[in-house]
Amino acid sequence: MSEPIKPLSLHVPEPGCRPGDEPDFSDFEIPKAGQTRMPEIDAEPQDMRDMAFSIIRVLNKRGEAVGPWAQYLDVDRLKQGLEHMMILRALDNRMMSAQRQGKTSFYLQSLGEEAVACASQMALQKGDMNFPTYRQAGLLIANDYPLEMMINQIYSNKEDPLKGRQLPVFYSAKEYGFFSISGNLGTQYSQAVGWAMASAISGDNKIASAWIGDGSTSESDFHAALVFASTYQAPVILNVVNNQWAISTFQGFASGNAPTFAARGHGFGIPSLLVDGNDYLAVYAVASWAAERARRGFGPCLIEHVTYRAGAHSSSDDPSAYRPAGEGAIWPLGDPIERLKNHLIALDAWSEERHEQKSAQVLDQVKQAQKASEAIGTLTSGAHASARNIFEDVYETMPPHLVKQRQEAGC
Amino acid sequence: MSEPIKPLSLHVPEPGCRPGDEPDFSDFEIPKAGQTRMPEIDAEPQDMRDMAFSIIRVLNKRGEAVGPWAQYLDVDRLKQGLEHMMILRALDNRMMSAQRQGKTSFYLQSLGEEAVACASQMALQKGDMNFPTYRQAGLLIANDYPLEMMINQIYSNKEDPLKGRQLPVFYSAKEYGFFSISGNLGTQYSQAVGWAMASAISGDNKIASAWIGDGSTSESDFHAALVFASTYQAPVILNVVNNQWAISTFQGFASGNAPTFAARGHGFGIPSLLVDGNDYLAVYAVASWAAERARRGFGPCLIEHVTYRAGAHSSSDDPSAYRPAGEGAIWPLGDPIERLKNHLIALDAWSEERHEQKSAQVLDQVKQAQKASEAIGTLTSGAHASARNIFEDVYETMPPHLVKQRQEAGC
Amino acid sequence: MKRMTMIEAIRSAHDVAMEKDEKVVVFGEDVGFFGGVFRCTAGLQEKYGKSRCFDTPISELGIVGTAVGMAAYGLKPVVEIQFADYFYPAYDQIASEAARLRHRSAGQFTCPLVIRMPTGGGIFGGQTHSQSPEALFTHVAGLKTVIPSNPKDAKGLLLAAIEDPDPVIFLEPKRLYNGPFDGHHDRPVTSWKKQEESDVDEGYYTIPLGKARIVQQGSDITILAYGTMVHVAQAATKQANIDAEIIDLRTLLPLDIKTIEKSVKKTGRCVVVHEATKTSGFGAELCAIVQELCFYHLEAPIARITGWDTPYPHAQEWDYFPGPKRLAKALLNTMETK
Amino acid sequence: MKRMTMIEAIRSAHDVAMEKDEKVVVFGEDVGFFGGVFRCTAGLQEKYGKSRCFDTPISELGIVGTAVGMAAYGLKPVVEIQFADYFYPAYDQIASEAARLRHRSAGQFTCPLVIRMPTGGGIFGGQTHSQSPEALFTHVAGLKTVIPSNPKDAKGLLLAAIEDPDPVIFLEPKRLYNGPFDGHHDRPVTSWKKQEESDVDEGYYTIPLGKARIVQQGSDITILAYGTMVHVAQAATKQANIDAEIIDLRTLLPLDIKTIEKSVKKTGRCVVVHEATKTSGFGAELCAIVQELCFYHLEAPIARITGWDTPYPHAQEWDYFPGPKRLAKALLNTMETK
Ligand SMILES: Cc1ncc(C[n+]2csc(CCOP(=O)(O)OP(=O)(O)O)c2C)c(N)n1
Ligand SMILES: Cc1ncc(C[n+]2csc(CCOP(=O)(O)OP(=O)(O)O)c2C)c(N)n1
Ligand SMILES: [Mg+2]
Ligand SMILES: [Mg+2]
Repeated sequence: MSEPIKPLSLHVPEPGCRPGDEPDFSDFEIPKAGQTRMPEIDAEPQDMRDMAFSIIRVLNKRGEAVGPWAQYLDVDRLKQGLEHMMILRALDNRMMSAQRQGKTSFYLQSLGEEAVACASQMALQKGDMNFPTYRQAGLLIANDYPLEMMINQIYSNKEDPLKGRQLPVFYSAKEYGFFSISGNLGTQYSQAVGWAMASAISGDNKIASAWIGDGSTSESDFHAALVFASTYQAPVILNVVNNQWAISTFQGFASGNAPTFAARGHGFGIPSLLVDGNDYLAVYAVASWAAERARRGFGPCLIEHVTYRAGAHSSSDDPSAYRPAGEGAIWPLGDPIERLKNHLIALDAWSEERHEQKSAQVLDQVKQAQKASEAIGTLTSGAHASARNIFEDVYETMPPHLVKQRQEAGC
Repeated sequence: MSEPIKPLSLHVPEPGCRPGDEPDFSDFEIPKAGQTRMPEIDAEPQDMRDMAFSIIRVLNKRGEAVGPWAQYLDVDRLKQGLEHMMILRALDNRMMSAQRQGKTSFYLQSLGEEAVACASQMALQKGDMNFPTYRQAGLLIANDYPLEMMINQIYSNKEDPLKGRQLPVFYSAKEYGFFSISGNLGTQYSQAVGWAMASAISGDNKIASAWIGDGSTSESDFHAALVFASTYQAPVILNVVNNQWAISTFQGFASGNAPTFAARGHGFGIPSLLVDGNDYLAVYAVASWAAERARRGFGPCLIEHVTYRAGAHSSSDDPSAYRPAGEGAIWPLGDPIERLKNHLIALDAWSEERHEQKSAQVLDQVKQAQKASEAIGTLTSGAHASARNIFEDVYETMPPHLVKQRQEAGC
Repeated sequence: MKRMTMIEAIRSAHDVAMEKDEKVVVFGEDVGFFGGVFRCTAGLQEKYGKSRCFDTPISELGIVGTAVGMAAYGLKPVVEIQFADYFYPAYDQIASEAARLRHRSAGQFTCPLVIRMPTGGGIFGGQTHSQSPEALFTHVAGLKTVIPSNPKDAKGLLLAAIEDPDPVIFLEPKRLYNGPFDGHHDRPVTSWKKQEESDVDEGYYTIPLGKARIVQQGSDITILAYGTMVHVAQAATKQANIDAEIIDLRTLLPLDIKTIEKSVKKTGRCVVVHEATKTSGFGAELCAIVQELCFYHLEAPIARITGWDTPYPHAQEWDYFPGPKRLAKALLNTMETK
Repeated sequence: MKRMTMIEAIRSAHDVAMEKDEKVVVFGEDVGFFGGVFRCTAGLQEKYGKSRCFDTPISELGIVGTAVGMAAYGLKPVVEIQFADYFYPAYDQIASEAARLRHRSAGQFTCPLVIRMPTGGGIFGGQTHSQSPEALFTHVAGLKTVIPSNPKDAKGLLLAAIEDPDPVIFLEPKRLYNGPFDGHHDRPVTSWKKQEESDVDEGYYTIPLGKARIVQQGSDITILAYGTMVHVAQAATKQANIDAEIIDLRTLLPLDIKTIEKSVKKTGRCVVVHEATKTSGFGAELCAIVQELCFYHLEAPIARITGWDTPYPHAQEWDYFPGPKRLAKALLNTMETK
């Protein structure tokens, strides 16, 4: 080329629309449900690169389950799945209010992306371990973790299993295959790979399922996890929840010039799948496929769940400052609860009336749990775990300097 | 699948051969010279994914330059390139001995991979900045940095431009477009991207060229650099020197299940090229292409240079403990100096005799420089920069506590 | 003069710096369009454009690593780490790179870089939104470390940090962003807007790094404090009814040793206070220096009142926080000794 | 009993630990086939197989991150960071994760993990093969930090660290790997093979964490040292011809405060010595503790002899290294004071 060189300028990504703009997803390409193929469970990564570019979808617009991935779930489990998502949404709703009422310091909901965690959990077995971020409460609910325990944690009350130490929603539930949540984004990702390696070293059959948000894929742990998972072929599912937003920063800052997050797996020879995260059946099918693959020794998978964070980032955030309010409503992959409900209706196994009944029942269940929990206490009412608890569990045995400090603290 | 599940086991990569084995590269697939295509300078990354899997080669077995990438260099520059590589090899040779003689504490050579840095430098312009690792001395030599200055640094003598502070070969030469070398692997990679972003922010046309070894791609900075380069479309060349080995660890631990390091760029939408690193013409052509692309505002490129670390990792290492001694000799991409020499001979612009003359002349040149440098001093003979230098340049202005410490040190 | 909160003062510092010097670039997570989760950079992108104030991917390593490269190029990056608790991924770039670039390149390359981070607790942020990592910076040769305690200082010190030719860690006590919190969490906090001391010059001014401020003169005991603890010290002094000299260190490195020495030699007693964990906290360094320089003037051991050597808890925040009650007790204790 | 170098003692510790407990897994850069750049893990892969001792990608973050996951699974990872200078990329996993996992999960998940790293200078390694970052670990609640000074301790302490239910940072003074270096760089060093004190039990034994060792009794002054500096202290004491009590701390956290207190109360004088940079080094913590506990017994200020607050230089290594000459001078100085 001999054209004159123009001065360089910095490219800074910009989302399609900002507050004041008409929300618009017309650039967002979605294949029809049923169109994306299903590779063999032991397919070589290089023979399935296409999977990172075409969203796996099962439920079509009419609520029918179609295509090669539409094969796993009976009606009872579907109803269970619907219930899980409804409980999660009801809980989120109540807890957002509780936060505003000062019963807790902080809350963080899953609104709009309930299917991702709820359906994924159903594909795991007892003994497997999730390494979640703060937005996978659905894993606990789908695994029948008591709601009251969740709320006790959120309220930091006396029965909080984490003794008031952790920020609300930073659950830990080993018996339920739910690893302790860290506030530092990404750290769980390489830990999940290590846990999976340990299963392989021990000759066990447990697998790990790692969780990370679109924004957090930029963190270093994402890279370390992919390197180690690839090198040691660890039995781990590497989930990326692409809900389009970090806090105020849209996913374009993390994905950069790449078409999908799933494509990140290719540089590591890790099979990578793109799934409609608001399609309960698709998420379940893909998670089951990946779990089976890992458990049978065929190594790691990366799954990008395409979804939308319909609510605020957290109780500390107001999204109207950085994105158009109506964006969630026109999100092309719809709402996960609506879609599963419509599927059950299409199967003649459900109806609007039963759905309303179920809603009421679920709300009641959450209210009961909340009531029980409030009877114990909230952050601002009733006792929480005593100051003594600060000094415990720093080490298994309290060293002398901490004993001294505890005494100084008068406890 | 309903087959019973077998216990998992850990996959640990293993190189093809170990000490005692017959060296063997029969698995290593190499396309013929001239076969790999050249995309348009502004081609979209997704339209050139194939480039990450097929090695760009220009020089064929007969020493001819063939194919679409064979177009850039005239005979004078080729001779210059040959000389650069010969100087580098002679310097390495002398300095390895000097290290054994105790004239310096440490040395690290480029043996077998001289073309990578030497040819790449020729594709850059004044004002551009390399962010090298310790194995890119070729950048300095190809940019006519005085040999004596290099040796002064290696000897930590009184004329060492880095005042005895840095480990030998950790050069810094701003005026020669050579960024200060860090001992911490990988850190220069994200810095290079930042430097390139700064050029774009400033509306300049300078580009950065970042360097990293195969092993070091596992470090976090590699990821951060790719993320930022992709997001801001920084004018940077991201070089990966795949010389097959880290220290005792073969490249399979870093690449894992991926076919190439170049493929890592795909998850970021970064155009990625694979080049025969022992082919001076190919390296030059690819570097020029990438430099032009970056300078014209088409963003970053990743280049994997496929080469072989023919020597020990450093003066502290003995590779016979972990790889067969004869491996280097049968390395399928040959020796970069031999290949360029043969090309020049094939062009009738060179001969074995002239090559020998040149060898002698180059050796003499290096010896002269070494002599001059030794006259100033070595690590163990003659003075080095005084203790006072420890305290300087920690800050621009020495704060009181350092003044006090300097006094305490009696200097 | 305008009455500003600490957030407004920090924003104003950015603004006048960007106005004055086009080499100043500002970036970090949520820093661009939205203006930062604490709004310290609000309006800058609109005013100075996207290539001088922009959002970044969530990679503290990438933020600092690219900033080092930019600084080496000749720009003056002022970057934000969203919470000090999240600096760890960037530590290698801070300690091994930014801090040593001038030295290892014998001055060829320099790193005029400011890394801002909200620090400290008191907002029910739990263990990952409450930490005070200052000692992890003061141990690293080549860094300067600054912590303001009020809006005026915040602006003047930040501008001095931006002018500084070397990397500066700028820790912003987030509990002070809106008002002077003295540790009485059960009492309402009055906004900076209602404090005379928060009249801030709207123009460009600097407060030199390395100069402490004597918050109040006193003759009985010296309290060494910084950030939020400056206000706690004031409250504790009143509570204990003691004529204490309170020194706001403002810059931890370089440290204003002279002011400290003079004060302790005068009072003969010293208490050090910080929120960070005790062991190897910056208080240890202060004790070491004071005992060395004022040995023959000390009438009692130097006491340290600090966060406990545990993670920062959520519900037990006020049991952890070294509030006025604990400090007052230590003051009385140190007064009684000997 | 067998006479071992420190390298052999460390290798032997790995060996008997892996023999005893199949949950012990060992990995790191060049640790597997080659046996480590300092050969501390030589032979283990051959003996215990590739899934118990293996090489890793060059990612300190990945090494520690995966080790945290493995520890949570129930294994006991013992990992190597090739040089302590390279721990920074793993600091987030160490400080935010390993150190806090037990606490934040209320004991549901634990992290019994040993992170070994060669530390300190004296080998002409320049600024990235010479650092002593111990204070960056002692400031983090939830970690234990150990530094042996001889082969016997190295093995016994490493086995105790492996048995420990919590994360332990195990710093190995690389200058002591082959012989007891006392800072006289101009004199030949005799190998551990020629020292009686390096007779090491070939079997399994532990030396408890948190117990210091009195290297030599003395009545004039107490020297607090660890790692290489223990030997420097011995040389300096001879040089100064002083009846010093030398305490080898062995474990920095938990610290054997009782032994320190008893000694300083006896001698009335104290000098602290370490290789790390001075400001906010572990010596500061020692000064703070000693002045607090022994205030009324101290006859002179506690002196700190340390590395300078600069990067570790290459050619000027011996100007930087706090050798016997500097220490002897400080000892005499402290003796003369008052
Ligand atoms: C290391 C670190 N850096 C920054 C933050 C602050 N932070 C909390 S959540 C968040 C956005 C995360 O976005 P994403 O990964 O997409 O997850 P989502 O919230 O959308 O589920 C940020 C920047 C943090 N918690 N940890
Ligand atoms: C952060 C960090 N970790 C480990 C090391 C030790 N180390 C020095 S060179 C090296 C191998 C690097 O291999 P590669 O990146 O392939 O580069 P090459 O030596 O082959 O050029 C290692 C592990 C280091 N210098 N820095
Ligand atoms: Mg997100
Ligand atoms: Mg290599």
